[in-house]
Formats: sequence, C-alpha cells, structure tokens
Amino acid sequence: MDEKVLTRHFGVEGLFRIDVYRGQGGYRAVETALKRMTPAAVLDEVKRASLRGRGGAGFPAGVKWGFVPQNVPKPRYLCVNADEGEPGTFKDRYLMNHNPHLLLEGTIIASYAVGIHAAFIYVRGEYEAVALRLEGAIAEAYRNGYLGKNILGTGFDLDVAVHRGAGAYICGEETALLESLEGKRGHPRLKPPFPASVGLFQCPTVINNVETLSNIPFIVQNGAGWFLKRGLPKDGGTRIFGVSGMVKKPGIYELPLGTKLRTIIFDHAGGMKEGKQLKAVIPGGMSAPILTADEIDLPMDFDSLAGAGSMLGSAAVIVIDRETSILDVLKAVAKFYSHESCGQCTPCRIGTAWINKIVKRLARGEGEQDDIDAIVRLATNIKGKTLCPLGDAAALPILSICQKFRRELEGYLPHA
Amino acid sequence: MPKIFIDDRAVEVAEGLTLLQAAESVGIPIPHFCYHPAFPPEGSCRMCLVEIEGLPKLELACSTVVKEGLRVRTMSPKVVEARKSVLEFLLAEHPLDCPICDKAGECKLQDYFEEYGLFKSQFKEAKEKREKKFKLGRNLILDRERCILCTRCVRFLNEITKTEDAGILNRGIHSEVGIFESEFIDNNYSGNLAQICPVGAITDTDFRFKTRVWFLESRESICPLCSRGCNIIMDSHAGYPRTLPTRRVYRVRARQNLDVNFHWICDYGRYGYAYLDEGREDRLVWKKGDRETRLSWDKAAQILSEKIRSLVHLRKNSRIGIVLHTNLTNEELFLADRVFRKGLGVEKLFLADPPPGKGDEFLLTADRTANRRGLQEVGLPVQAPDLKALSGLDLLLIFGHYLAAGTSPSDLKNALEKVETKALFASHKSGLDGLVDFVIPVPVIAEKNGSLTNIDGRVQPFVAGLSFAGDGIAEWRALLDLARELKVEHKYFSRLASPEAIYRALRKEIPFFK
Amino acid sequence: MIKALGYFLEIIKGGLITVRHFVTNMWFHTLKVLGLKAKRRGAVTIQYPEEKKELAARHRSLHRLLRREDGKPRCVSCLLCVTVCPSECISVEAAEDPDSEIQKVPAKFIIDLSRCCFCGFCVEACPEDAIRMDTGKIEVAEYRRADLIYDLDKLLK
Amino acid sequence: MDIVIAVIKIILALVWFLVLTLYLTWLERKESAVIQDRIGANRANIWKFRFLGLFQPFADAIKMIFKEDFVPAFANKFLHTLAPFLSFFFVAITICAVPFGDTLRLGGRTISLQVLDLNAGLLFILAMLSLGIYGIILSGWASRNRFTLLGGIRGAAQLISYEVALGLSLIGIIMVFPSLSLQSIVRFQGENILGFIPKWGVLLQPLGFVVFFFAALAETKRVPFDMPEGESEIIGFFTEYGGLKWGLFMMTDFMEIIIVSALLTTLFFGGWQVPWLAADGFHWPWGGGRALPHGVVVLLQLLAFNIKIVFFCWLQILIRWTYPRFRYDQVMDLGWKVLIPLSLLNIVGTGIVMGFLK
Repeated sequence: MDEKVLTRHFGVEGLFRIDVYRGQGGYRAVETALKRMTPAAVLDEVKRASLRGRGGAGFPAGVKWGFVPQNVPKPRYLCVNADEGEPGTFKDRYLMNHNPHLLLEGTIIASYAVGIHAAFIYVRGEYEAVALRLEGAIAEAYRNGYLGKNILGTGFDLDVAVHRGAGAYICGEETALLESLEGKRGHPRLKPPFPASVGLFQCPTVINNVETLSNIPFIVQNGAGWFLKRGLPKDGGTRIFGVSGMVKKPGIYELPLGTKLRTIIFDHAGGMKEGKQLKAVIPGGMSAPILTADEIDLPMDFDSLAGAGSMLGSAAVIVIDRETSILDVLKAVAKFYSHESCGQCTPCRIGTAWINKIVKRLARGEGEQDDIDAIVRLATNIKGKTLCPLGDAAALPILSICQKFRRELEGYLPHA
Repeated sequence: MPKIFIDDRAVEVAEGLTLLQAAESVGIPIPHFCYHPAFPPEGSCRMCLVEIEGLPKLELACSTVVKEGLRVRTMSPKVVEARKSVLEFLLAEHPLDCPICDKAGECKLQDYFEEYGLFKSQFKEAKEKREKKFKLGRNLILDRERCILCTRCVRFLNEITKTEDAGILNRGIHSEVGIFESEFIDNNYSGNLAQICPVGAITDTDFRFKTRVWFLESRESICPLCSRGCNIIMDSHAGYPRTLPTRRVYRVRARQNLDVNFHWICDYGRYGYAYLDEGREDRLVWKKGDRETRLSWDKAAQILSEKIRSLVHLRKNSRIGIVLHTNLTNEELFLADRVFRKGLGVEKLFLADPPPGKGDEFLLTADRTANRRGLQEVGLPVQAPDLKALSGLDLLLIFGHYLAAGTSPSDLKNALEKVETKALFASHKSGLDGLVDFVIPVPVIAEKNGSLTNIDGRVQPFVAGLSFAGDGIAEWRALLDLARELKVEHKYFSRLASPEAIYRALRKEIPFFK
Repeated sequence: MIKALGYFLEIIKGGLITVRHFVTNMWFHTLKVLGLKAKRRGAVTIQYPEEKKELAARHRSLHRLLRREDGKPRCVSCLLCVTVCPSECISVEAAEDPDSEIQKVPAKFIIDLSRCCFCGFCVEACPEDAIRMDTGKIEVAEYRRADLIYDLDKLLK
Repeated sequence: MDIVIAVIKIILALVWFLVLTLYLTWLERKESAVIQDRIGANRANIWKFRFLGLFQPFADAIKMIFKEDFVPAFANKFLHTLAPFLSFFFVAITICAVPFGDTLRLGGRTISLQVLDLNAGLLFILAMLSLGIYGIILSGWASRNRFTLLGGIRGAAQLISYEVALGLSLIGIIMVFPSLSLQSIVRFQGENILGFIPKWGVLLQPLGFVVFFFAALAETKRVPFDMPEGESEIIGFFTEYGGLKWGLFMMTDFMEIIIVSALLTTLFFGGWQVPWLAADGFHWPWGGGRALPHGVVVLLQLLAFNIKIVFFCWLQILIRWTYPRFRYDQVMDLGWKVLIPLSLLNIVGTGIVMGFLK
C-alpha cells in the first residue's frame, strides 16, 4: 500500500494546473461531497476520521467544525491558515506550490460541510510565488465551475480569496490572523469567545491549516476508515514531516503518524551529514521543546510527544549536531520570539525581550552565575500566563534547552 | 443570581458579571491595569489572573463571566506568584522615577508593587530608551518609558470619543502608544486620558509638576459649568508653608456616576476651574455716592428689608424687581419664589443668564448654567431682563453678575440709574459692581450646600467642598434672613434652617421633586 | 536607728565626693591661674566661641543643596522632603526642565530655618542625594526672621 | 555725733551685706562649676578684662535693673509689688543685730562693731526671718497663678515648720550662754575650756548645732529643701516675677544664706573671736603671749568673722550642689519627726548636764 497521500502526485509535471490535477483524479471528492452527501454526512465522516489539526495544536478538525452555530443569521467564514511562520516548517509551501487545487478542493468540501459561502486563504507575506500560484488555481477553479455561484449545479455558492500577510509570526495564531484579515493590527484576541462562534467580522469562523484541509478530499473520497488505517486510532492519517538541519537529505517526508523519530532522521532523511553526530532534535517546529539524542526513539504523534514533554506541533524536525553550540540555538530561539512577540500582553512582551537580553549578554561572554536560573525563572513566569500561545511557544523550548543542556550552558558562564 | 465562591466565601452576584466585577462588588479587590469598567475586557496586562478550581491554568478575572458554583481563589500562592511575575515584568521596563512622576501616590503599579513587595531587582540589563516627553494632546504629555501598554487610552479614543486618534505602533518590546504625525489628540474629552492612565504615562500639563497627590484633599462636588451636572472630585491644596498657592483647586476629576456622566467629564469642566478663585467678590460694600462702606450682612439685610417693607407698605409691590439666574440651587429658586412672589406679591421676576455655548453630543450641553431645569420645575414665571422694565423700578435685587452681558454698559447704566435701590448678590466681579448700591459676595456652587436639577431632570444634592472665605452670605441664607426681617410667613420660614430642610419643604410642595 | 545612721553616713560620703571634686579641681584651677602647667585641666569645658569642638561625621548642620556636574541643582523637586518634614519648613515649587531626562527642577526651594528642627529627615528622604546637612555651620542666628528663610541661591552656595 | 556714727555703721553694714550677696552669686556659680568640672561664669568683662568672671554679678545686676518690670494683668498689683520688698526688707534688717567685732576705740569713743546691740538680738533675727514668710506667701497669692500659690503655701508650711526646730535648737545655746544679746553670746565664747579649748557653742551644743544647721538650711529654702520653688514641679512662688523684683527674691535667698552663716558663726563658732586672742593680744595657752595694738586686734577679729562666714556660705553652697531635693512629705517628716524631737532632747540633755555641773 502506498503510504503517501498528500504528496502522492508531487512528481507529476504541472500538477498545479487544473487539467493535470483532474487527470490525477482531482475534484472528484468535491463532486462526491456536493452531489451525493449532505453537509452533515461530510461533517460526520471527518469527525470519524479523527483528523487532527496539522497547524500545531492538533485539535480535531471535525469537532472544530461542529462548534460553528448553524442557526444564526450572520454569515460564516472559512479561513485557511497558510501563514506558515514557524521556523523549520515548510510543508504548507510545498503543498500549495505543488498541489494548490488539493487545498481548494478541501476548502470547498469544508465550506460545504459547515455551510460557508466565503473563504479566505491567508498566505504568509513572504510566500509571494505561492500566493500567485494559488490565485492562478482559484481563477482556474472559477472558470471550471468549482467556485463561484452554483457550484457544479448543486446550488452551493462559494467564493475564495487569497490574502497576503505582512510578515508577522503572530498572525499564524488564529485570532491574530482574523484581526489581520480584518485589516487591523495582528493582535491575538481574548478567548473565549472562540472564533467558531465569534470570528472574522464578529461572525462564526472556521480556521484550518493548509495540510488539514488538504486531507479532506481523501477522507470524503475514501472514507474515514481508510484514513484511520493510515495513522493511529485517535490520530488519523499521515503527516508531512519537514526535516531540516544536519541531515543528508533534508526535505519533506509524508509518513504515517506514529513513525519513530529515529526512522525519520536515519532512514528517510538519510542520517546525519558526513562526520556529524546527532546532539538534539527539535521535533515540531521551533516552539516545540527540544529532545536530546537519547530521546529519538519516540513515535511521532501528538500524544507520545506530549508524554515526553515535547509536542508534534507543525512536525518540522530540526536536527542539531554536536558541533552546533546550544547557546546559538538558545540565542536563535530567544531572538526569534523577542522579535515576534506582538507586544500586547505583559509577560510575553517584556519576558521574551528580557530573556533575549540575558542570552545576548551570555553570548557576549558577560554572563553571570545566576543567569541560567534567571532565564528559567522568567520562562516559567511567561508560561501559561499569556494571552495567546506565543508565550508558551517561547517559554517551552527555552525551558527545555535550559533543563536538558544546562551543563553546556554553564560552560559559557565566566569562572565556571 | 449565580452563587459563586470567592476565597471560600459564598456570594451571590448578578448574572453576566465578570469575576473581577463580582469580587469587587463583595469587597475583594483584584489588581488590574488594563481593565476599566467602561470598556470591554482587553486581557493584556495579565494582572488579574485568578485560580479557578478545576482549571489547569490561571484565568483572567476581567474576562471570565461568573457561572453557578465557580470556585475562585484570588490570593492563593499561585495567584500571588503570577502577580509578582507580572509586576516584575512591568517594572523591568518601567523607569523608577516615581519621585518626579505625578502619578506617584495614586499609581496602581506603585500600589501593587508595595503590596507584593518586589524590592530586590533582578533586572541587570539596560532598560529600553524611549521618548519621555511626547506631546500626545493639547493638554497631554506621554512618557513612553512609563507606559505599560494597557491601551486604556487607545480604547477610550476608539470607544468613547470614537475619534480613533491613537494606536499602538511597532511590536514586541518596541510597542508604544502613538498618534498620527503632527496631529495630536484634540477633543473635548482628552483630559480623561490622564485620569484613566493607571500609571504616570499620560500626564496633564494643567496639573503636571504642580504638586504631589498626597497633599491634595479630595472633595466631591458637581460641575456647574453646564446643565449636565457631571459628578466631579475637586482636589484642593492648602499650599506650602512659605509659598502660598495661587489657587485652591489643583485639579478636577470625574467622579463615576453611571446615570449622568459615566466615568468622564469634558475638558471644559475639567480645566475650567479658574472661576473658583479668579475675580471673586470678597467685600460686602454699601456705596453712597463716592463713599464705600463695609457692612456686615446683618446690617445690609436690615437696610434692604427696611426699603422693601416701606415699598410694600405703600402698596408699591409692582415697583420691586428681582433678577435671578439659573446657577442658583433648587432650594434658592424655591425660596425666591416663596419669599418674593408668594410672600410679598412681587411680580417682576427676571432671568439673566450667561449666554449659551456650543454643546456636543456626549456630555457638554449648550446651556452653560447648572440649574435651568430646576427653575422650570420650581415653576418660577420669569421674564427676560428688559431695560425699560428695569428702569421703572424702585428696588432691584440682582442675583448673579450676568445682567451685564448682552446689553451695552451705557444703556445698563442709564436704566439702573433710575432705580432707587439696587443690591447685587454676585460671586464674581463684573461691570455691575459700579452701578449698584450694595455688593454682596455670595459663594459659588462648590462652596455651598444644596441641590441641582440637571438637564435630564435628575436632582443631585451636593455639599460644600471648599470653604467660603468672603464676608458675604449664601443666597439661601440671605433669602431666609430677608424673609425673617420682613416677617413674611414667620412660622413657615423659621423651620427652614438648612438647605436640607428647604429641600424637604420643596419636596412637599412640588410633585416633581418627590 | 541603724538605717538612719546609714543614711547619714551616705550623706556624709556624698558630701565628701563633692568636696574631693572641689578640692582637686580647685587645685588645677589655681595652678593654671598661677601660670603653672599641669597635665590635667580643672574643667572639661570648651571655651566655645574661641575654641570649637570638632563636629561628628554624622552631625546635622545647616542644609545645602548639591549641584549636578553641569552646575544645575540636583534637586528634581519631588517634594519628598516637603512631605516628610515634620516642622513643615520646606517649600518647593517645581518647574519643567527642557532636558527630558531630568524633567523636573525646582523653581523655588525655600527652607525656613526658623521652623527647622534639624531632624535630617529631608536628607533621608531625598532620592537624588540633592540635600545634605554637612556644611558644619551650626551658628545659624540672624537679627531678622526674614534672614532665616533660605532660598535656592543661598542653599546652593 | 552718735547719729552720724550710727548712719555710718548702717551704711557700712548694708554695703558689706550687699556686696557679699553679690559675690555670693558669683561664688555659687564658680563653686558649682568647680564641683562639676566646669569653669563657670567667666565672660563678663570690662575692656576684655575678665578677671575670673568677677564682673558677672554687676552684669547680672544691670540686666535685672533694665529688664522690663511687669505685673501680670490678673495679679493683685499692690501686693504683687509689695511682696519682694517685704521679703527683702525683713532679711536685710537682720544684719543690724549681727556683731562684726568687739569694740573699736577711736578718738576717745568706744564704738561697738555692731549696728545695734539689742539685748534680744537673737529673738529679733528669728522674728524678722519669720516675717520673711509674708513675702513668699504674698507673692504666691498676689500673682493669681495656682502654681505660685502652691509654691507660696508650701514655702509658708515649710518655713513655719522649721521655725519651731530652729527656735528650739537655740534654747540650749541660751541656756549655756545666758543671754539673748548676740554680742554677749560672742563674748561668752571668748573663754576657754580647761584653759586651752575655745569655749565655742559647737563644743557645748553639738546636737543643738546639728539641728540648727539643718533647720537653718531649710529656712534658706534652697536645694535640698526647695519646696516653695520646686523647679521640677511648680517653678515656685516667684514665677510671675521678672526683672528687679525677681532679683530681690533671689537676693533674699542669698542674704538668708549669709544671715544663716552669720548666726552659725555667732552662736556656735565664736563669732568674731579668734582663739586665744584677747583685747590686748594673744595669750597662748602654754603661757606667754604676744601683745598687739588695738587696731590689729580689731582687724583680726573682723577678718576671723568674715572668714568664718565665707566658710559657712561655701559649705551651704556645697550642700546645695551635692544633694538631691527632698520630697515634700520627707521635708515635713524631717522637720516634725526628727529635728523637733532632737531639739527637745537637746534642751533636756543640756538641762541635765548643767544641773550636774552646778
């Protein structure tokens, strides 16, 4: 059985064109869903497939859709979160670049299931080529009657628009994304209320990751059971792992959930580069707590990694070798979050900057004995006290680095 | 009425309240910066985190709505630790210039810092340098180093004035409150920004560096500068031993009254307090030709009542005229009615008021007197002061110094010269001083007791916030004394010894005031 | 009786102590009057206006205001000294300084020495170390009360 | 001529008395200073010439004279003004009964070196001292101030109490030297016991001396018997006085010291007597002698008298600067329960001894 689902047709030349895509069996799922299934049936199928969000938090997509109230007079919206800002993550870019119609297909089915007639694709500002490709794909879809009024004669209307972000990491957070989409400053909103009830322009809104939506056509086409077989019982389907760092073959690898980290690094990505030795792995994008070389026998799924104190996140595996100084890693992490903190809530605004200042001082060789303790204390104070998950995303990797590589960090202190 | 448990105390609170409001309603304060009752919760300061039983993380008290059976802890070690950490973060980038900060003494950050005792700084890095003297508005100066980005000011401008002048610029540690270049905040409510700022980031040039708040005595009063009747707090100061102050009131603040002015007052009322000390009448004088004699009020009352009595005796009631104004309290207008119209049969009642200004849609009204509605409700039949009508009189009691407005001084002089006896009860000096026989200083609203009826018909009692130092007399007392000297309805007036007693009589007689 | 006798004895003893002081001191006084030098003096008194006692390091004498390096007064007119002064002898009026780092400077700074009780609280309270009581001047007497009101210029000297 | 001599004697006695009083204030300051390791008043100068502060009394006097003379508005003006003069007068007049020396032969006249040789001189002095109480009680009452009144009353009570002991203690002396004239008493003391011990009152009346000394100390109403003043409680009967009137009270105090010293000298220490000095010169007890001219003898007598007086003044000041004050009840206890019984015992004892000797 071919394990690849999303990336199965990546090798096909011109897949981004609708005719090529249709030649590979594209848009059949839309027809299946719109013509033969009720929205409730689609929703039910997705729920049964245990499709967990691929953006990072891993919230079951079907459940999320179910939260959208159906009996309110307000319009409902779908936002595709294509603001892929997490360092180390590049899977969505591949998906959208190679197979934009798959995303559109998923968008149409999701909109149909929730009763949405307007969808926005919020693309990261730096992904200009991707945005252009998506726009081309949307235009093709409109021409072919997959978008617009009365899709495929079923009476279902859907408009899709691409929105380019302005380059803020925080806009990958769903409420900040909504604010940005509304034309405001990308500041996260207070939750509750959740976007499912009060979202874009105060209307119920579904926000899904590109990869999540790309899975939808396969679930509709092949059924939830087929999908579940490709993963774990509570964690259906495959996952695209983006491997970067000191490996021989960095790139994206679509593998079933639950694949061991060691397998990913050493079998699929070709192992460490010549002469390099594994030191640590960040398993789920920069905001995931770091794993040491001893911990790479973990199966890569949400629950196992959470059990090990890390998280799957966006499944971006960053491999770090022994020659890389852990202080540089810490410096990169601290600088990134200090730079990307939106400045709205106190612990994140000042805490990340404070940590960054300490780390910079450490890197200059002007560290003091209690600096590591201070970093740990500050990160602990940020954790769980911020308005949006960015605070946690900053605190967790810093905490894990300080805990797991404390001895190495202490080496950078004077008189140590 | 959901029943919740705050710190193991079972309390019943109103539906829909947030935890913070619920706790405050039962006297448990929860520290906060960004929350303000006038705005929806913002949740950015993270100071109001509380522990809710059954939830893994601390929750915001300002945005969590009460639910039946919620168990909240506001002072558990975890909560206190969280508050300390938030305070530590805030103080890390907040300058320690409390000594020169006008907010010191009423600063929330300072108060919480004292309460949670973070006396040992662990911040070794350099603080961010920011603009310390940014001209934010006509009367506002922004110190960006002190700003804790609670965004109350931004939200005020977005939600109350809807002018949307300010916003947050930049991000992360570089976030700062900013406005459009070369266009500072200039609206009639900008003074409120300095009041709602929880720290000393926005200061008011009117109050900036004038004194320290702990020297001030706060007295409640009602703003008399328009007919809205905003509730205010006057902060007065006795001055330093060696440098006497030029004014008694150093600042006027809004006092919360959700039925009248919410949490706000307009700049016209906020900065218009100079009238309290400037140009005040301070000497009770009797002018005979060129000679001016200082008198006591008792003596003046005897002379005046003698004149009135002789006119009444000669049945020349129609040759007595009274000029009123609507900065008088309900009680005084009622007494004027009882003593002169109903008691002595004086029919010539005039009304001389300051000219109306421009109002706005929010608080400021066009009518620049405090009690026009009160005059209507008391039911005094008044006419406009027609110079011809005035000149035909023998005795004229003028209340207020507003008569001079709207008439040319020479016409007024000609008209008043024909009147035999003229007494002026005025709080401020004016052109009328030279035209009358008696000048009797009277207190302003802030210096006397009574009640006012605002434009919406809301009767608001007030007490004197400042002492009245001149040798004059409050109008209500003057009217009562005249009634006593004239022996008008002695039994009735002898019971009315205070504005409260007069108001009780007023309630009995006029249904509106019930 | 014994008690009374003991009492009487103590009285005598006390008297003798006084006499001893008188005699020894008188001896040294006499030596001095006669122009003879002795190791000891008859009295511990200091002849104050001519001889002056060295003031202790922590002695609180007349106030002075300190200057910054650029010559401006250090005082930021925070009014903490005014607040803490128990005899209410300090009066300060603030003014705006063009330097945004300093912001607040005193326009008037008056200490009314006729009210001052030299408690030194103002020195303790000062966050800028702008006021000190270390001039060593302790003879602060004037013929007119107005001369005891020290202003900024006088305090900065 | 007698009148002229009397006037000259009065003037000389008063001048002596006042100058001694003035310098007693200086002595008081200096002595207390020496006792307390201080220097004492030494600032008053004439052209920078300080001279151990000897000008201080004059400076004080000038100051007191030029101070504002005021009477409180609520006081009884007449009595208030009268009181210090009463006080001063009754103590000043006592000097007339004090014998300064024997007789002076000058130009054929025999002049007694005493203003007035009263045959009841002792009683006169006691009477005048008793009258001094009126000054105190009047000043206390006339000031119309409850503290001065308290002071006056306390003063009166104390002085009257000690008056009894004072009087009784002298009965023994009168028994030994059977005269009330002070001059006679002094002359009696010119004799010697067993031929060589001067027959001074202190040797014949030791108990009488002790009682008299304490009672006299109390009579001067100074520390430790300063009930009427009571600086720590009521600040005294003269609280409402200032300037010269207050100065009179102060001088009264010092003059009382001198009078007490004079009485002590006269009654117990042989007055102007110099041991073994007779009118014609010394008669040594071991035989022989040294003849002296009359003038030298008189001078020696005057000198002896003055030295004795200054010694007792010194002693009293020493006592004043040594002991803490008594409580009011202790003062009363001492007077009534100790001194009076002792003086009575003294009388009885003296009587018995004299009976045996007869």
